[in-house]
Amino acid sequence: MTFRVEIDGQEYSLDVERNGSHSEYRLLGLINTSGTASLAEVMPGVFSVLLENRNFTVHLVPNGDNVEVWTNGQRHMISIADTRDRSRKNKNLGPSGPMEVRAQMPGRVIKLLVQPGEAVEAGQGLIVVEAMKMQNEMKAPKRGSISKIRAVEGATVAAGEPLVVVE
Amino acid sequence: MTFRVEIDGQEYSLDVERNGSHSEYRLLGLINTSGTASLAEVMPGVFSVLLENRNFTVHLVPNGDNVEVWTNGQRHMISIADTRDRSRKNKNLGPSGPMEVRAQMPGRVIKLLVQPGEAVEAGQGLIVVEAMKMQNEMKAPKRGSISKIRAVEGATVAAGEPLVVVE
Amino acid sequence: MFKKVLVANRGEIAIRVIRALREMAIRSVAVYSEADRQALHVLMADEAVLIGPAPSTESYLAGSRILEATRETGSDGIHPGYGFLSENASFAKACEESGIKFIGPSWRAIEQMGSKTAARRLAMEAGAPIVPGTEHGIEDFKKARTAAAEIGYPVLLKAAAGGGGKGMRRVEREEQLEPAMRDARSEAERAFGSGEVYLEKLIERPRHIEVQVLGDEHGHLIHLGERECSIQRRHQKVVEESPSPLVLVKPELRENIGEAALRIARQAGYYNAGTLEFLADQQGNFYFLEMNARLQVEHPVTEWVTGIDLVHWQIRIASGERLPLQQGDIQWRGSAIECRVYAEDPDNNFFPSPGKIAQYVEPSGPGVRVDAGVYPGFVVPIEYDPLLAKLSVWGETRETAIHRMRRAVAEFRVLGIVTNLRLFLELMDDPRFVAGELHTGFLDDFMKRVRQPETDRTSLIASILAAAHSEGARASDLTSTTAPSPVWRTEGRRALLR
Amino acid sequence: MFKKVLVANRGEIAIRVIRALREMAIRSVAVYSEADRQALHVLMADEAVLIGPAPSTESYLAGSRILEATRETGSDGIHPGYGFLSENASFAKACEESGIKFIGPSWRAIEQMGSKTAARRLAMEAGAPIVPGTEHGIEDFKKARTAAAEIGYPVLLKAAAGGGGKGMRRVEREEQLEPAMRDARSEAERAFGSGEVYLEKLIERPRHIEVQVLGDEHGHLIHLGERECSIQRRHQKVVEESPSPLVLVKPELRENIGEAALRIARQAGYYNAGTLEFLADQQGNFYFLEMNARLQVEHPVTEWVTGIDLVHWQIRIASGERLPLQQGDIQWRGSAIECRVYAEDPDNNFFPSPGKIAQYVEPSGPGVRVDAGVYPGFVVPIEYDPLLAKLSVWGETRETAIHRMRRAVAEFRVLGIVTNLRLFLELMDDPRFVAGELHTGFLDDFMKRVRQPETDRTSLIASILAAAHSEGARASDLTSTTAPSPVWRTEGRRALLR
Repeated sequence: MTFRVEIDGQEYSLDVERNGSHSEYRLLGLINTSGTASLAEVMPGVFSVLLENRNFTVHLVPNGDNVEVWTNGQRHMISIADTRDRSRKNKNLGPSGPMEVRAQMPGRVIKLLVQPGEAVEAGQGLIVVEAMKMQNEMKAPKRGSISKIRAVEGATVAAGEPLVVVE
Repeated sequence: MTFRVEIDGQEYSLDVERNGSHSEYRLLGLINTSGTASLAEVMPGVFSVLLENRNFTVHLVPNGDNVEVWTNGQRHMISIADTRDRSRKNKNLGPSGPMEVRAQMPGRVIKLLVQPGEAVEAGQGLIVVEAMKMQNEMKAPKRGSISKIRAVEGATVAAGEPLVVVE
Repeated sequence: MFKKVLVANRGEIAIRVIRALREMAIRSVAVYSEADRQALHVLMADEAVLIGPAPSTESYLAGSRILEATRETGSDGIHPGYGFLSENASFAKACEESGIKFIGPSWRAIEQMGSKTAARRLAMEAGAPIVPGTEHGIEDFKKARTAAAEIGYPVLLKAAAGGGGKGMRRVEREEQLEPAMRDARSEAERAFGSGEVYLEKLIERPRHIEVQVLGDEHGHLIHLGERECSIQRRHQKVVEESPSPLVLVKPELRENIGEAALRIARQAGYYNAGTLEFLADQQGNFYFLEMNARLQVEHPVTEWVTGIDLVHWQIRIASGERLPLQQGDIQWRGSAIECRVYAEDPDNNFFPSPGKIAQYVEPSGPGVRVDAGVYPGFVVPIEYDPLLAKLSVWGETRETAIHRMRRAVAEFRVLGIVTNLRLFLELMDDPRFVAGELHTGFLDDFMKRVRQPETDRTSLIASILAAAHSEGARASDLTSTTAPSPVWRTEGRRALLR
Repeated sequence: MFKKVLVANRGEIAIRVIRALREMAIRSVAVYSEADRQALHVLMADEAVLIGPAPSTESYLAGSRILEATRETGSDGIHPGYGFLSENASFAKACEESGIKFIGPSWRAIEQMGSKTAARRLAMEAGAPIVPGTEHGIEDFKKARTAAAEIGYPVLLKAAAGGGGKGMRRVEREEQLEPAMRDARSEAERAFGSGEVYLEKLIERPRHIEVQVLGDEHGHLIHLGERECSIQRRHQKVVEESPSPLVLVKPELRENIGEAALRIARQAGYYNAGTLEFLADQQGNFYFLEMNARLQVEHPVTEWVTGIDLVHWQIRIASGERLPLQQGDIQWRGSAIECRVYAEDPDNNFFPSPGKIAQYVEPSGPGVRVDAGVYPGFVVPIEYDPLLAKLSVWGETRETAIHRMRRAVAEFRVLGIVTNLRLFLELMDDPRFVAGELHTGFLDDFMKRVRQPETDRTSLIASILAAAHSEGARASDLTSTTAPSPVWRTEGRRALLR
């Protein structure tokens, strides 16, 4: 079985042959290596991985299209796909086009500081989100005008949710 | 919604009207009562139940056709059904018919002490099951002959699994 | 003794109190807001009462609603925990007037300690050292200038009515005084509704050291030694320990600061558990700052080293018992450290990270204690404090405690939301932390100099394999695709991949 | 100090040792059988090596395979835990010969203590009291009769080569001696391959009290006080505590029994951690029984009260360090109790209950320690010991410790398999246990007199509602069936439903 893996922005190709609880693997990319591993899913989302004799417990938590992977207290973002859908990638909206301002943390919208159509300067406060007694004022990423406000005062938002579009 | 409930061998009829997180209930049986409860499933199989202000955490674990219910460190066996399938009940095989000898604990069959067709006395050892360094010799429940041996030496068995039939 | 006690709090401290009540065969009543129906303190109490909507002002701060719940459940006492109503003198007074015992100090002591200037005055009367400064708020700039010259620069301007760094300004030279005072007053006015500010000598690289006191309602008062809480971020404590590393090198400090704390607490007629906060300089001179008239978040480290259960004694004292322990009975053993596990992202400006806890495993084993307010599957609400759990450890020596903390942090798994746990791994490895060279600016300095540990090459491979295993199990219909075209960047092993 | 240590065990004790190694920055290597790929000790270690199939004889008892794994991983030490190879003198010797340090006593001391009669002889030479009896195994019935008359009836026949009650017979009168001896010899022969038996005075309602000793390899040896382990079932300890309740009423017992233990251990040239077991009568007379030349299951209660980490010291001593602690440095604080959580069904003849753990929540908070070998979702294998976890608590007094144990047991949830947890709830409520009136027959008596607590009516209603809620969610297509015909037995409330 072959996978295309992107971890922390680095792309790899992974070949795995499973043989009972043992897997033969071949990894190509920034790290080129091959070997034998023993893998077991000990709880849903929790994997025990033995590489030679070295022992790792790996936790997987789905996070949007990606998977958060925790090993040794470190977090990595992984996405895995087969070769056919490589096209699916986050397009970065350039500073010349419309820019979305997204929530940096989950919370509640406590104040909208702008109106649709209003002209704003780069760095101007647009919206205030509060969570756990901490307030976060989201600022305009560039000079322009407010083309869309998706947020509603009093509503809760998830981290990464688009709030305002500056055009 | 109406349920037919059997708990620890006692039968009840339960009427529940849910209203958000609150439920109006009416219980008929050995206990006749009605009231309001707040219920929430806080983890899969774990329920928080507030009866008036009294607080219970109830754990449900499926166990065959029934559900094991743990509350306050006590275990109850519950089965719940609607009125139509009351017929499904464990028929007790009388001492005159064939009797199954079932495993009293999960374990491994380490020795068969009888052969098919062999005549046995009540109390005679039939089969030895071992688990966690403890051996359990299963005995004949009555005088008769061995009509069937379902167990295989070296195989693991679950608690309650039929091992031998004495006829 | 009490029959039933209502716990007017939520999160880990409510659970701490419920556990103590259970250990004393007293029934416990939890209160909860609409956001907290599934909170752990509700699940653990014997009874639970809904007191209002999610905002604290309408639930955990709604004193009259809580008093009503107390009567409704027939409770004969209220434990306020920390925060919320714990230092609200009028609530404590309302309890007294309703014939319900408030488990804590008298409302008069709370009131007296509620004003920093009043507390400073009390300390002076008791002959305890305070940071040189003006006793009262100062309105007039000229008076401030005279006072500052007397104290000696650098000085600190502080708000009389509040804390948390609001209304605080550092003044290095006289010409900075007037604008700083204007700023501080207007900030204090906005934050606390009072623009009263006062002047204090600024102590360089100060240590935050506090003393736990415990007294009964019959006039007997002892101290349980100090805690050092210098590891702070934005005036929020993050790591606390006992003994203070400064006491380990200057053992006489414990008795001196303990005596000073007792003098102040006696002067206030204080009873039940309370904490006196001091600033200490690196030479071991210390100055009284303020008193917290309640149980402190970091009380477990004192419990570890003294073997005294503070919450049990709070309850026994409130029921009228005499405290049989004499000062000479208190013996300190080993070292304890506490880390506060917050739902906040150290990689993203410490933004809060509420949400659903997907996986949750607490550390255990020798010398480890967890006081948590969460469980696997719990959705941490956005409305309240980000404190998820307190992890405390004990060791025969400070060195062992540090190693044990490292071990325990590595075992602690909180996934689905982001926590500050990994920070503690790095902190326990920091040579300056290990050397005990603490001061209140330590954590800010540390955050600047700490680097994320390099990713271990093998651990990266393990991560990739686990993710592929999971993906393979999920999409096993995807079986054996053709080998991919070799378009991958194969730059070879780089230095960061050990 | 060691660089890497292989832990030749499984379950909670392997995890206990791995935690200590991590706290000392030593790499840990787990070994596992084919049945244990997903066991917790494998998940927690830095490295893990498969050593063989499920049966212990082919894995955890396969000394040569384990030595091979030690070489393969480059480990410089082996910690044997308890059980398995821990008291196998020839394995310890093989380690020495391979240049791998065995973390424990010398193989000579293990060998010497392996025979009960040799150990008794040693104790006599050291001038320590032993249960009056024959020093050597006796073959001849006439000699046995003379010896029994000298000792005085009732007497006990015991196997020289083993324990666990096998080959043991109580003899009340002379005429019972001959048949009892015949039975005992043949049972001992079958169980241990040796029919050697000896005679001992039978002590009525004896207490099992043992002493922890700790010594370095340079001749320095101290004791860490006693543990009482009288709560046993079929000679398996179930509950242990320190101090012994007998020491609480007779404080001089600790020093006397501790001194006796040290004399014996010194006579054997013993080093590292070890335990000397004694029988004590209700008056406080005590008699040496045998020595366990290893770490004891119940070591946590000693760690709680003395603050000494036994596993850390085992490792430091094995690395050649001198033990700096003097006898006078050891101070005892409060009371600790341990309960062994077994996968066995107290309602079904204590049959083992292996299988999948569906739900698992450990207790936590002040004064609670859990040493567990399992986790939620783990399938407890049928091949090994039923010990799932050890729950130990500490309190300022024995009373507090008992209350805390009750609280902690109630928090401990192990579902899907059956455990003996509820027994501890009942035991902690038992007036005789609370009074400390212990003896080795206590638990058998207790099981006869204890009654299952009555089912609380409200709790039954809550159970029914939760089950219906779950069923309703599952089968919501079943909606609103017609009301059932009133065929239910409505006998009204019965007394058992409070």
